[in-house]
Amino acid sequence: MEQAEKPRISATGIVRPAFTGSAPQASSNNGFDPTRSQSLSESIDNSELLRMYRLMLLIRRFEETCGQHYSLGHVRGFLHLYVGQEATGIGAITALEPRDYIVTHYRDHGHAIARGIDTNRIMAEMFGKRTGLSKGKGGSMHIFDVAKRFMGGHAIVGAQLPLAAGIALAQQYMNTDVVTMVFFGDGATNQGTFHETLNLASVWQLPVIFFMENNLYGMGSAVGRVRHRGSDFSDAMGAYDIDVVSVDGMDVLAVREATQAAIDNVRAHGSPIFIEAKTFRFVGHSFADPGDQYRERSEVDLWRRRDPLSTYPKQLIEYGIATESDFEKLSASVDDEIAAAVEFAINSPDPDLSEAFDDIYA
Amino acid sequence: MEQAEKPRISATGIVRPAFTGSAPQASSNNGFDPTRSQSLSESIDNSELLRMYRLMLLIRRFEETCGQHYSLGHVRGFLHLYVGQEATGIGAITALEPRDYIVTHYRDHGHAIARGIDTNRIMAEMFGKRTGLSKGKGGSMHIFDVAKRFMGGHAIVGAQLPLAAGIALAQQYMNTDVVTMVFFGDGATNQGTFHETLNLASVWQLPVIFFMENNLYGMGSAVGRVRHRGSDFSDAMGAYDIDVVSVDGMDVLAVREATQAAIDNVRAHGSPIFIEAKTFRFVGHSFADPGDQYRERSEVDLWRRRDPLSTYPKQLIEYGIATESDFEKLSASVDDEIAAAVEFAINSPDPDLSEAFDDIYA
Amino acid sequence: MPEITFREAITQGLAEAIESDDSVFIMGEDIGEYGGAYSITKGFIEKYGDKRIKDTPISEAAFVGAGIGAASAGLRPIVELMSISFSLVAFDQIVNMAANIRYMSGGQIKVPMVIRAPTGAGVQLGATHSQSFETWLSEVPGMYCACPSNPGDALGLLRTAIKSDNPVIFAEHAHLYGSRGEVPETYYEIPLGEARVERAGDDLTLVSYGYGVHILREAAEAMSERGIDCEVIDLRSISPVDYATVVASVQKTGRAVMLDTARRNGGAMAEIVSEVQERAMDWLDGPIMRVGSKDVPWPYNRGLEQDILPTAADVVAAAQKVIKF
Amino acid sequence: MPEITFREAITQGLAEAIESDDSVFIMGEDIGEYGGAYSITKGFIEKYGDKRIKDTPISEAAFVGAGIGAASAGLRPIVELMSISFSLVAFDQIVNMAANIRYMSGGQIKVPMVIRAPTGAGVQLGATHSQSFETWLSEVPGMYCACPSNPGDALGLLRTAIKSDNPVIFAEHAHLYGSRGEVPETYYEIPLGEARVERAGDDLTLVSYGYGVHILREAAEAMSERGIDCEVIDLRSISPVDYATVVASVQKTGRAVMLDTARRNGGAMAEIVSEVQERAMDWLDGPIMRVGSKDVPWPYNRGLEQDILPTAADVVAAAQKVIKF
Ligand SMILES: Cc1ncc(C[n+]2csc(CCOP(=O)(O)OP(=O)(O)O)c2C)c(N)n1
Ligand SMILES: Cc1ncc(C[n+]2csc(CCOP(=O)(O)OP(=O)(O)O)c2C)c(N)n1
Ligand SMILES: [Mg+2]
Ligand SMILES: [Mg+2]
Repeated sequence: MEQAEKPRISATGIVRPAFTGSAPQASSNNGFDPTRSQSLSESIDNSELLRMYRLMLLIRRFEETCGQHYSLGHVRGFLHLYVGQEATGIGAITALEPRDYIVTHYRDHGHAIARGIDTNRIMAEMFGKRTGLSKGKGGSMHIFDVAKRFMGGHAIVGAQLPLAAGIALAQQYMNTDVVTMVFFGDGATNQGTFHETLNLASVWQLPVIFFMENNLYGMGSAVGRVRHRGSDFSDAMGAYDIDVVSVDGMDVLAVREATQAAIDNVRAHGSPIFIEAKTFRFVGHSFADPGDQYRERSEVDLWRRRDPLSTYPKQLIEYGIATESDFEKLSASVDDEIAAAVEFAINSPDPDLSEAFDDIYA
Repeated sequence: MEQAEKPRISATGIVRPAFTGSAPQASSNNGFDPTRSQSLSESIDNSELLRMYRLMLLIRRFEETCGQHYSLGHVRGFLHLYVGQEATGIGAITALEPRDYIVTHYRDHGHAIARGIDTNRIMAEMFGKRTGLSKGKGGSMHIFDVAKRFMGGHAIVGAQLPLAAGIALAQQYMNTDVVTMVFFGDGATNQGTFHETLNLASVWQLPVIFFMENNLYGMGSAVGRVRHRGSDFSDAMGAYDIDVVSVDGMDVLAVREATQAAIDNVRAHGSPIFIEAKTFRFVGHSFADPGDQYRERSEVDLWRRRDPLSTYPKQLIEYGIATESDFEKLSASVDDEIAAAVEFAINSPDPDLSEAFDDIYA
Repeated sequence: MPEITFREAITQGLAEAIESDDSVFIMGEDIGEYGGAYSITKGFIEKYGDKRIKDTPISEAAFVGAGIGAASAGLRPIVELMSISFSLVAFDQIVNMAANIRYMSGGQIKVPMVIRAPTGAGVQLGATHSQSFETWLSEVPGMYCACPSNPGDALGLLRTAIKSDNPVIFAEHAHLYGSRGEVPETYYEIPLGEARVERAGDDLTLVSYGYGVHILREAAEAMSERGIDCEVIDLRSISPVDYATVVASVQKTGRAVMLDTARRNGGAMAEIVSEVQERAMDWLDGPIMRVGSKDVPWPYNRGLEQDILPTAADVVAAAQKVIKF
Repeated sequence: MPEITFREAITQGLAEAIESDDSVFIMGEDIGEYGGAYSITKGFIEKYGDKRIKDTPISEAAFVGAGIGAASAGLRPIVELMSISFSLVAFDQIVNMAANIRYMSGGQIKVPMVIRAPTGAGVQLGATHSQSFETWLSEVPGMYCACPSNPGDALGLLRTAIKSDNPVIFAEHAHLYGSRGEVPETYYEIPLGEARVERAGDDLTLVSYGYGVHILREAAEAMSERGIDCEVIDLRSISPVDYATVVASVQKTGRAVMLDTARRNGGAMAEIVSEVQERAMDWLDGPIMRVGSKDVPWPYNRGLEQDILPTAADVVAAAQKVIKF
């Protein structure tokens, strides 16, 4: 059978043992692996390692800023923050080529920033301004930048999965080596579209990476309450004969390397891969949710101790890749970029009322 | 973990190795197992063994008769015949208690007859008569007999699965030991409701048996063309931690024993089980389909050679449970029953036009 | 009479049912530990336990279908959809199963199930999250659809819906949850299909349901200042529709404006206007005007969304087309 | 002009598209090896290969969604649903995704996709398999909906639909597949939103689409024998609706009967009647009458089903209410 020959991603060896279980292991080394060679990563050069950190910080500050402006009433609707999950999005998306496609759900700012989309235009969209990526019509849950092959931003749980399969189908049809990566959460695995899409991707052997950000909760529902196997997805792909890669979503390098291997594999063989990154959102599901009634403070604290924004810079220093003063400069430049984005958004005009009637038909 | 304690159905030992692969093994003994004791079955007495045969024959003749009356225009709409799958339905349904529930799809006459539903009223429904089970409003695809806990007959692929989960939920809620058995085909496993329902049944540990009649084709689609693993469902329940029982659907006793073990297990432990019976429809998908353009004549012939209506009676004779003359009597009584059913249907009145407006609201 | 909020009225109706009938249970996404996306069932799981209050996976098709199954087996499920916008992923179960199964079984099965869902636009949730699919569901035979406009009606209609042996879509406009109103202390029910004359008048008939009734009240006041005496009819349910009340009013006034907060194109009023013009043409002094949200997907931007939504001014403008003032 | 069947017209339109545009492909259940449930694509997979002709699993939500994705990535998928009744399991993808994604992206994405599906009742398929959901889909902004009544229109509209950069629902009444009609040999297209006057007349306007047009023609003949000169309008698409043509006709005749083969309650004509009475009230000599299937689920029994379906006699009877003859 065809898939017998297909090299197993799990056999590529570079995927470190997955971080499993709902709470971090005490033993967790936060990605710092002394057995490694002197360089923090064989495959990623220092400037890229630093760029990844800057993007993580950019997401964190962007999200915090959105929260502030939500309270001020500048940002409205549903606002789902990515705080805590930065290592996952950055590790996954920085491994993609510009020609690759990304599809995601409503918790999408982090992915958009990781893709290098103009923060001014993302922020302007948050503010509902005409200069926003969707001219103010999409909002927080619908970030699109087709020029960057960032195909949204979708608010119905699981609805983005068939879309991604179709984009991958188009690549197969046009015989490109383009990879499509689709993000979704643990809760989305409850939806019928999850199963239908995985079946379609496997039977048609579509070049798509199913990237699950398992932050252990779907809104207020712990994954163990909506799934008999809880957060163990190791057997979840049995029906589809799709490889499962499980990775520590708080370890940006682990995510980057696991994703890179998966991307290479999909590009070479065209068949789908399922990646599960265990991560955690430090904040509520959306800005409306304090996020404390359905999970223990202690659990949140445990995860906060593995905040990639404190663990990763430590690594960078340990390996002599950056100094405190580098970080200060970085931090300042990020603050400047966010401040500029907010100013851009605030100074941008609202769409003209007539524009409500545009962009309905091509 | 709870399911660790739960005895595995596969560990009950009485489930014989599954018959796998899309074509019958040459070695297949058609259920005749010399290593068995003198009696054909330890658990089933001879009168029941004979009753099972009569029901199989009743289904076969009923279906053939429906076909004839379809050609005559007495039976209309879509007509999906059960010819070839009799051993599966009889083996599965005769193992149930009267208090147990059955839910099925549009290929439902066989299941209804196996349940012991009045053939007069089934046939009258086929003819669309007022005396039919659904007063002529349901037709072939919608056989219901609530008194017999036979809850339909559903025509949207996969739509019956959530219904069955809900009936099982009600049993759990009311604390009964009632088992709900839901039938569906290999093609139905492509639907989102299949996944959603299995997830729901597993996380809520509902007392339901998911009975897949894998006849290797969904309409014109070979299971291998719509599912990467083809007709191998052994890993299909990994995501749900539900036991898979695979059984030779052409061997009525194998089906009966495997199902009995599953029923006992579900009744005792309340958790769901997935049974896959490999079987084959000798005829087209529906009466509109000659059934020959998408499968080789040779494949059909191979399966016809395992026709339970020729293999099972052989066993009954080998074990001295019945004689040729018994079969002649049986055959005559079945013919009489079918003839009576047709006569009942023909002589029954059509519903009054005013009845179209009844049974919409309770 | 005590004043309570619309939210409290729904909560009370649910609590009553749980406490008075063992066969009633509630299921939906995050209605338990989370307390409900709109806090309708806050504290329920602690009080009534997880047998009666079931948190579900994000599987609308499966748990709506499970509700149908449980109902057909003798229970009385109340299913909460986090938003009626999400009903689409369960549309086959609602439209093809819940509404048809009784008919297909020749009356053997009944489905005493309520599907509750917040509905409506106006809080910048965008195109997929601001829909009002109760207008479609109200057209399906075999189901009913209630759309209360105030706490008193919400409680009375919810009691009826839960006691009904038929599937009932219970659409709660999200704008109303915080609104207050008087609720009788003595037990009462409000039958489905019985409109309420919110305000009597002789010059012009205004018809709506749910949140739309509040817009009509405002419009009626504005017009009364200009000497136009409006009759405001609150349908309370859009399936069945109380045509007797609407037609009688139109025969009296000779003029009507009908309002959907949903999209005007394909809103519930399309059917009602067509029906009423057919039944009351001889009494009409002008066309029956329809007002509703403009025919575009829901935009995020506040200004655009507000401009899409119908207002009292839109109702007055429509009225002006059939009656000079 | 050569006479071909409706089925042959659809087949021709699909074959043309496959042959002339590499970005066009067709996917659906059993359209390949099986040749299509209604044999529309018989022989296609042998001729065009399984890259252009894709058999899908029974996963309507996934392959409709995949069509949206493929379209947004530059292809022009034609998706076949075995029946529009099955669209419900994909309703979220069709309504929330296909129709909204362009708007939500501020115009960055276009979805050049056609969803073809047989529609309509009348062959005893029962409650779940006899539906006409194009009436709902026609109300969704961001999509179009074509409903041809004859081979010539089917081919012209299908060409337009496939070339459109927007999602188009292409509803084919199953009764029509075998019907014959003339089809011009020279290439032509028929724009969406352009009604066709099937027959000119001065006394009464009759409006329908799809199979309904054949019922109207029969009714018009019956009435002409009684001296009533009917104008029969074939909408050809119910989104967009050609109101100019309909309103002009009603202004001329002063009377109208509008027909859905779908259920009258909530049929496409509810919206159209409401709109036309508003635009043309001053010209109306009586109510606009609606005819459609009766408001019950679809029964299996032939007698009941036939009684539910609208007939030419029903149209004549409705006409008689607005015009004495
Ligand atoms: C079909 C549907 N049902 C329910 C919702 C409401 N909802 C939005 S996000 C969400 C939780 C999703 O959780 P998960 O997939 O784990 O993603 P996360 O938010 O944790 O990133 C729910 C229930 C929805 N948007 N769509
Ligand atoms: C949602 C939906 N899609 C398509 C169909 C048309 N259809 C009816 S039966 C069938 C094949 C089902 O195959 P399977 O589940 O294997 O059952 P079998 O007919 O082989 O017993 C199809 C495609 C349908 N009824 N519902
Ligand atoms: Mg989650
Ligand atoms: Mg099958």
